Amino acid sequence: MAQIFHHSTNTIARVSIYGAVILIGILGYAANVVNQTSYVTEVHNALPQPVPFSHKHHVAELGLDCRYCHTSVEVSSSAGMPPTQTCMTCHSQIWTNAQILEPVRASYRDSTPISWTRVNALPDFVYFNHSIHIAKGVGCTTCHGPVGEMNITWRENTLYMRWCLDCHMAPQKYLRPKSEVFNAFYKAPSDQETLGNQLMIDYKVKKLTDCTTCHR
Amino acid sequence: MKQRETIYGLMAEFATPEQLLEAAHHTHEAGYRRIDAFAPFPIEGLAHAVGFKGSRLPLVVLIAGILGGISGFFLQYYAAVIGYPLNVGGRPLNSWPAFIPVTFELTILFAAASAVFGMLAMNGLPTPYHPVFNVPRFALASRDRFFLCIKARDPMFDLEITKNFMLTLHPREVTEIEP
Amino acid sequence: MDSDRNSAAQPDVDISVLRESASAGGSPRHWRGLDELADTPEFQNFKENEFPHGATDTESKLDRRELMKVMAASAAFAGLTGCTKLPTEKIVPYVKQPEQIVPGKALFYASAVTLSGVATGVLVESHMARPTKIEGNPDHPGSLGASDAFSQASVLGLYDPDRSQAEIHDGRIGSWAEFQQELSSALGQEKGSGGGGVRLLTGTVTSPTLGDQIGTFLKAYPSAKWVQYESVTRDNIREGAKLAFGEYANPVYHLDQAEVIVALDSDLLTSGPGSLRYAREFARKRRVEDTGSKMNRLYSVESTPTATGGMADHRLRLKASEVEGFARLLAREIGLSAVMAPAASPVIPSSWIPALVRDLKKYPGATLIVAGDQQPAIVHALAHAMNQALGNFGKTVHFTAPLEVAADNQWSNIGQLAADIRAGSVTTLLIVGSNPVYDAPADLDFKTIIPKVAFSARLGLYEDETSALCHWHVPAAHELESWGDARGYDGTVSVIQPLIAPLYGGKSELDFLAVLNGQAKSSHDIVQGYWQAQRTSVPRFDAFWEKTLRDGVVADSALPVKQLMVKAGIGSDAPAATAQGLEIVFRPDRTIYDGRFANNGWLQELPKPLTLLTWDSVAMVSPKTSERLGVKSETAVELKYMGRTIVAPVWVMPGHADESVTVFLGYGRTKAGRVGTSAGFDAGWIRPLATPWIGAGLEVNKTGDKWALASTQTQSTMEGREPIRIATLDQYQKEPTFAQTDAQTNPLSLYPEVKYEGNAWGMAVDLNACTGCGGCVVACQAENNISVVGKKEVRIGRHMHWIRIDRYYEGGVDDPGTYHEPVMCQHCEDAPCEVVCPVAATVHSDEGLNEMIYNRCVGTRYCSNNCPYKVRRFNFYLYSDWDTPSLFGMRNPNVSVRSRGVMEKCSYCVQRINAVKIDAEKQDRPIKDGEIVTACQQSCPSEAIVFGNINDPDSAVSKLKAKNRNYKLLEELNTRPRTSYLAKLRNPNPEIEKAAVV
Amino acid sequence: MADSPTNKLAAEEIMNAPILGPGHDFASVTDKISAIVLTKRTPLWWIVGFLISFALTSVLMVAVTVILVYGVGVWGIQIPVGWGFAIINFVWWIGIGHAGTLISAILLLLRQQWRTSINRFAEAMTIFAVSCAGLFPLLHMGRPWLGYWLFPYPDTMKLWPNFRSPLVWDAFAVSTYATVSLLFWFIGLIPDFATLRDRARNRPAKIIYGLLSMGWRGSAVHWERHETASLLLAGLATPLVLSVHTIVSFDFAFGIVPGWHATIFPPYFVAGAIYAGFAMVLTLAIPIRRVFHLEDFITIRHLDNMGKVLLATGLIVGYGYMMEAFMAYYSGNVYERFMIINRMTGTYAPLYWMLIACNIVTPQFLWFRKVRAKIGALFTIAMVVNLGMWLERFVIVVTSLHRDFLPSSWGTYIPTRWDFATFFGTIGMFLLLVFLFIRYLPLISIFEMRTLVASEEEKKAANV
Repeated sequence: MAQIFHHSTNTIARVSIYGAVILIGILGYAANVVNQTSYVTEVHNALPQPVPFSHKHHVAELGLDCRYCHTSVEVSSSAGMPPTQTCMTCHSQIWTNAQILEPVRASYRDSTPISWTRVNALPDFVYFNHSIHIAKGVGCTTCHGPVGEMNITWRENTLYMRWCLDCHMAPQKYLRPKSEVFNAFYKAPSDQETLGNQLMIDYKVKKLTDCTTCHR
Repeated sequence: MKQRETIYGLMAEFATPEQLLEAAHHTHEAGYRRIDAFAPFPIEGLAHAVGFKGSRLPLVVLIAGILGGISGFFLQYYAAVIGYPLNVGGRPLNSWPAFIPVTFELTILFAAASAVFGMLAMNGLPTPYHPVFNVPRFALASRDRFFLCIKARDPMFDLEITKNFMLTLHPREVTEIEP
Repeated sequence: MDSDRNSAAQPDVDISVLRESASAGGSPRHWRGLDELADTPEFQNFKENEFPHGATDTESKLDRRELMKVMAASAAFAGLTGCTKLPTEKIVPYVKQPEQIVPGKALFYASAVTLSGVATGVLVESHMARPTKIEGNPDHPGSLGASDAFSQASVLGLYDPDRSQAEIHDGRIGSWAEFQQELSSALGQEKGSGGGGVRLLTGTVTSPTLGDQIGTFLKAYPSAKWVQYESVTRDNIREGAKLAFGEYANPVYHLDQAEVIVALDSDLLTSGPGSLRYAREFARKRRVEDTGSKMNRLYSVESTPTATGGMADHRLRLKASEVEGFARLLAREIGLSAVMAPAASPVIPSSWIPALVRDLKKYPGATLIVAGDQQPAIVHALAHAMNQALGNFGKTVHFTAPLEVAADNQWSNIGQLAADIRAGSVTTLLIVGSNPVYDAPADLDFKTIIPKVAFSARLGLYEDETSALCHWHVPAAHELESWGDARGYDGTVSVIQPLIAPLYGGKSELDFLAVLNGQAKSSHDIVQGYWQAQRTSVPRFDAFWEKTLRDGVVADSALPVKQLMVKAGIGSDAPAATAQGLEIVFRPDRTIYDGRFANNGWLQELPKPLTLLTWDSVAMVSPKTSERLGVKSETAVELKYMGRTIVAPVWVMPGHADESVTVFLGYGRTKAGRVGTSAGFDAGWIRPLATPWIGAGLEVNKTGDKWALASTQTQSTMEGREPIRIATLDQYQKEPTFAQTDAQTNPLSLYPEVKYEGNAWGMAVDLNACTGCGGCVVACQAENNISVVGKKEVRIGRHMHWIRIDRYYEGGVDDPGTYHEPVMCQHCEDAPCEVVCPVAATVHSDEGLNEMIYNRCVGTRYCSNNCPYKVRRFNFYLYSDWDTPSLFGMRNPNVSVRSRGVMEKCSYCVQRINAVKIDAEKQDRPIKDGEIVTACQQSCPSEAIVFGNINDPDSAVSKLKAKNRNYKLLEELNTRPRTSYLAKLRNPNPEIEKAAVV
Repeated sequence: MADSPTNKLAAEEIMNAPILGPGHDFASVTDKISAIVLTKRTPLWWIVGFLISFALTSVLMVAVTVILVYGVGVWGIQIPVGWGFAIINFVWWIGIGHAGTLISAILLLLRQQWRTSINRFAEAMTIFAVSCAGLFPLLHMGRPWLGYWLFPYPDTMKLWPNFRSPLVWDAFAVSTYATVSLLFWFIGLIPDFATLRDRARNRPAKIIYGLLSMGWRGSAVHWERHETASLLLAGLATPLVLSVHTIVSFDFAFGIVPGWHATIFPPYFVAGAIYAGFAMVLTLAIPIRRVFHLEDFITIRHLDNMGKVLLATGLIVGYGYMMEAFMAYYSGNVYERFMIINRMTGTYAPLYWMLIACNIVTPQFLWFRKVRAKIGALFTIAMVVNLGMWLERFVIVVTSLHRDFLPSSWGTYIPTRWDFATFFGTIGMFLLLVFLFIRYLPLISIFEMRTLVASEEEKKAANV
């Protein structure tokens, strides 16, 4: 009987078998890596806005409090986006003819709202409430990142459920004194654990992992 | 000495399993160690005759099975008790009776897979190319012919002597195997 | 665009800040809703929208769901990457934010919704100036915080994309300005004759302001005529009073004072003005705290089974036409000897009337006899006479001046109007609201006569049958869009304030009248102006006005009590001969009323009390009669009455009077909209002017066809199981724990007890109180964004209601006892549904809620199979409407809108629980009992549903659960439900009960 | 039929009837079986059959598309009957998928040589049936594209499947079963692939079979390990087979629904599975035997044995039905009692009695050797049992659900055309695979037939 295959096919056959196994492993790993890139998670993507509003300028340099614009953050589920009016309180006096502020003035003039691009978006089936987080000592920057350093705002965290649970399962890792909640430059102390545990007692913070805490 | 590199070994063909078995025994007794027998179906005792000491496959399968079982249970235990403990219908977190089926299935899965792939690996398959296929009539090894092969690598191998030895086994014919 | 709308709705907003509720958290959807409303072109033109209420049949639904391909594919793809990328969303903040509007916080406004002109006070929940939910107004005497299905569903009515959106002039789009022009010229020609040819046709008007406006108009045109017309007319009540007292009067009942109540073919507990209050007072008199408690006793004499009849301790089946005879016999027994006995006495168990009268006499001044709206005037007069004789005046019933601005006999007036038009003496016909072409008596034939009028204009919500025949159609503003006022059942005036600027630029009735009167004032100013003139005495009017709007009622505006005496010799004239032949009874439909709600998907799909039918009207007959006629339920028959015929499906109704057929108005609309058009048959077609309610000589012929009906419950008997546990009061007193079983008293479980620290939510339902009215069903639907699925889907058992009202019969099929049981998710502690879910999409919370997480559900339906209460609902198709922008505005932003292929169920209104919890946490205080109110509980007029923390022994719910009547549904299954029921008690009159047994 | 030869067959004849026709040697069996595969021209009946099953398969494709696009609402399922044809078919197919592994595994362990000629296509049948079954759990989901959530993997939600749910057990059991059966089948095929490689005349065939055979050369040592592996697999597959249908029965037994919640379910389902499986093996074996003239390999003795297995398992299933009824009566549980009465007299009563007729009455004919020897009769009975087993699943799934605890929520399930499309579609897919199999793979294990020849010769030698 004549050989059907060339000598090399032995090697090829084995290589291809082991190769396949290894390849699957690599692909799995790759997928995992890709899923963590900002392409998928959209983290650290500074999104284009109608007006290039700089939190860095307003917060870090001018020292505005978060609540000056996001007025309802302490009382409502939504932190609130400032109406054009709020911008105009200052910008009717300063930078009155800066070109980049034209959209703001236009909006105020012919009362058409500015439509900003949402940076920190949650799916519609997630119900997040700002006020209660504020009330329990979760700082703005804990989730929104170093807003004071953002020229154009980006999303600091994935906002995946896994990420939410990281804190909901162990709040002590992130809590800060209520006095520091709005401090955009707060640095967690070295003994965060002890502080956190103390705050959990003081603020009656529970580990909320019930599904209906966020989904209804 | 030269011909050793030029050939893989010698192949003797037999008509019946009995002949092959007998031949194999003789060859082994004659002191040949690097020998192999080929048959269209498993023949009782043939492997032993060519000096096979029995397989370690069962052990591999046992270990794989145990691994599958343990990992299966702890996968479930982790998910239900550590990863995200949830009150499901008032049942205890570690509802171990409910974890038995999956544990069992994974035991079987691991064991079965190891059995198959273990067998292939130990047999060194796949080997699409093999010198014995150079023997013209070897195609019949999967029909109704029985072959005995003494490899050139065998320390006792010498083309002439071995060929003569093989002819003493009353084969239908003895052929040299191209490498 | 939204900011515009808010500023438009400005006037009310600054007051209503005081109404701002603690409830509601915002959500992405809520922003999204706004922005989509603002940006989509569809918002301008709803006409192009997809069918909104999902009420097409399955096949045609299939065709419009191509997008699911894409959705499925993309979802699958997204799944592969392990996470779904969100679409880039826009945030559209205000330009100038109204200071009382806080994004993500609901505001509550006090207003009122009217039915046939009579107001029920409501609080309207509003998210970002979008009214989303109606609640009862606790400060309103007619509501006391409860609300009925009609008012609940008015939200959907507001957002209905089928509402007319433009002035139509002879079939072409016209304009408001153009209309005003033509109108003034038309009226100009009438000036000379003093408006002799002018007719103003409206529904019943109780609104003082509107009345005042009409008065002004009639002053300007002295010989013009104003006609009020309702097809569901209350003429009988008015005429009854006139017969008894010689003047129109409005009876107001006090069931909280009544120990014995006799309902003469009356459904006072679930329909008619004040029914919400009556139901509550009635239920309170039946609260059984312990074996020592007393219960009132209700006797009901009726032909068509009603919810009230279902609540009765004694129910007597009589043909509607025989009720008069019964009333006469009763009157005589009571001692009104002047009353003439009926020629042919109806068949009544001999012991009945004497026993009843003995019962009545036992409680002088604490009894009540009520005649039904459909009963002739004489029955009402007799009822008044009897109440007077029993000394009930001023105690269980008092009278006021009529609610109507101008009380009148509407049916003779509409007849007159038709005659005038025929005679050609009508040249200008102005129709405000009413739809005579559909609902006026068929023999008046408005369809053909309206075109005879030289100038006809119609103000209406829909471009319906009448609009189509008028020269002008003007889109009306919805009640939630307009200013106005109206009287409640006792005359109390509520001011109606707009929650939102007219979505389709509609005009309110006041706007319309303002044009007739040539006024330039806004409707807001007109209402305010009227009341300023009325309340000259109040020191600071603006303060008064502010308070009025906040409370929703005008202080001390209830009509004063009238001292009236029944004229002597009531009923002494010869009684009307009981009609011969098969009797026909006309009734307003229980969910779509006279047809005005025909296009409201919620009401169409709301199972009608007792029959639990949806999407259809039927011809009801008793089992006996059905056998005689050889018909079954769903047999299509031809009804022939007064020379007119109509084809209708038969429904065999246990407890219906024999030889009598009840048909329901409101269906068979030809131009109602995509939901209502051609649903059911039009009973009005065989309803002549002569016999608005009760007639005789009906012929029934089989057509040989079948008419498929969609009822949500096909099995009516309890099959030896005891979902509802029933006893009489004295049985209960003998054996107080009759409802409790071994399984309840010593439960066993294989599983270690789960401890629930902190709050543990639970619910108790008092079956003694539930009237089965169905208000809770719609309330739940509105609160939880529950979709409507359509007749075909309901028919195969795919309705989506989270709370259903089971109805069981007990006893003979001819005259069984009727029992209601609201069943929602029981939130079992050892929930069978949770264990079997492969992806843990339904699990328990730390507070014992059975959570259902839609976005985790893969839709195996295993949980539903394993749910012994079958309270889980599955989205077999994409039932929720994701296509109609107008409906986005309606949805509750705090509840996910479910998608195709996921399970859903009652959540105990977890969004409300969370809202309250968050507030309590922020204020660092415990949650007060009664602070969390579920939607069903809130709407329930008879306070049958109580929700709260069962870990707190002092909570209302714990107290109820501690009662010995408390039992759990299917407790032998050991599912340990958090919802429990209080056994139903009857309070029969021993004399009659014995007689029945013998 | 009186004059038909089988009639004259006496008991002993059948008992001692050979499991291999006379006059066969290694060469003949090898050539005969491999000829079926290697012959050039495709027979007409094959093409016709293939096209028919292909048409049916495309019906399935359409149905699947419709379901994915519009949702499971196109089926008749509703509340309370949340499961319909999908689950019925799933259980039916899984049941059919039991005979194969059972025959190859258990009969191998029991050293039943008569299995040799039927185990190969029994195994093939198993794999095809399981792949049909596997479709349904996926299709019946409301959101099939999320089906992978049933398997554990580290997701962005930090969530895991609920391992308490029988559906998760199902997912594991069925996928394990499919994998193991496939492996078992494959290692059995390796030596035969070698045979085909060596017999094939045209190069493509040589290459394809060559690759599939992995260069098998029949070395003694290889045979040794091969046998060990097969034996181990048989040992593993046996409990696996039993576990799979036990777990499928848990889908019901773990529910509280009257008619589901019964401890007898696991044994009764397993028996039912073997019952259905053997019925299907017969359904396939009889025609194949005819068209390929394999009477020498699949002898009257084989059919007789399978007939007996059918009878035995049929009796077990019958016992199961009786126990259901008895327990319902004996428990005194109002729901259970109502359930059984409803089955016998309710909306779906005709189906129940049909099922009794098919599964209990019909197989009783198998008591008679003559019947077992009559090919036609055997085939008919097999078909009847196939139907009966489907009806059994219908009765269990639908009649139990449509009348459960609260009368208020009772309903009726009426299958739609899409229900039937998915059912018959999978039958098409099954046949399609069978046709491909018998055309391109050796439908009888050649090397095991050779072994059989050898042992037969030994027997002869011994007798002489």
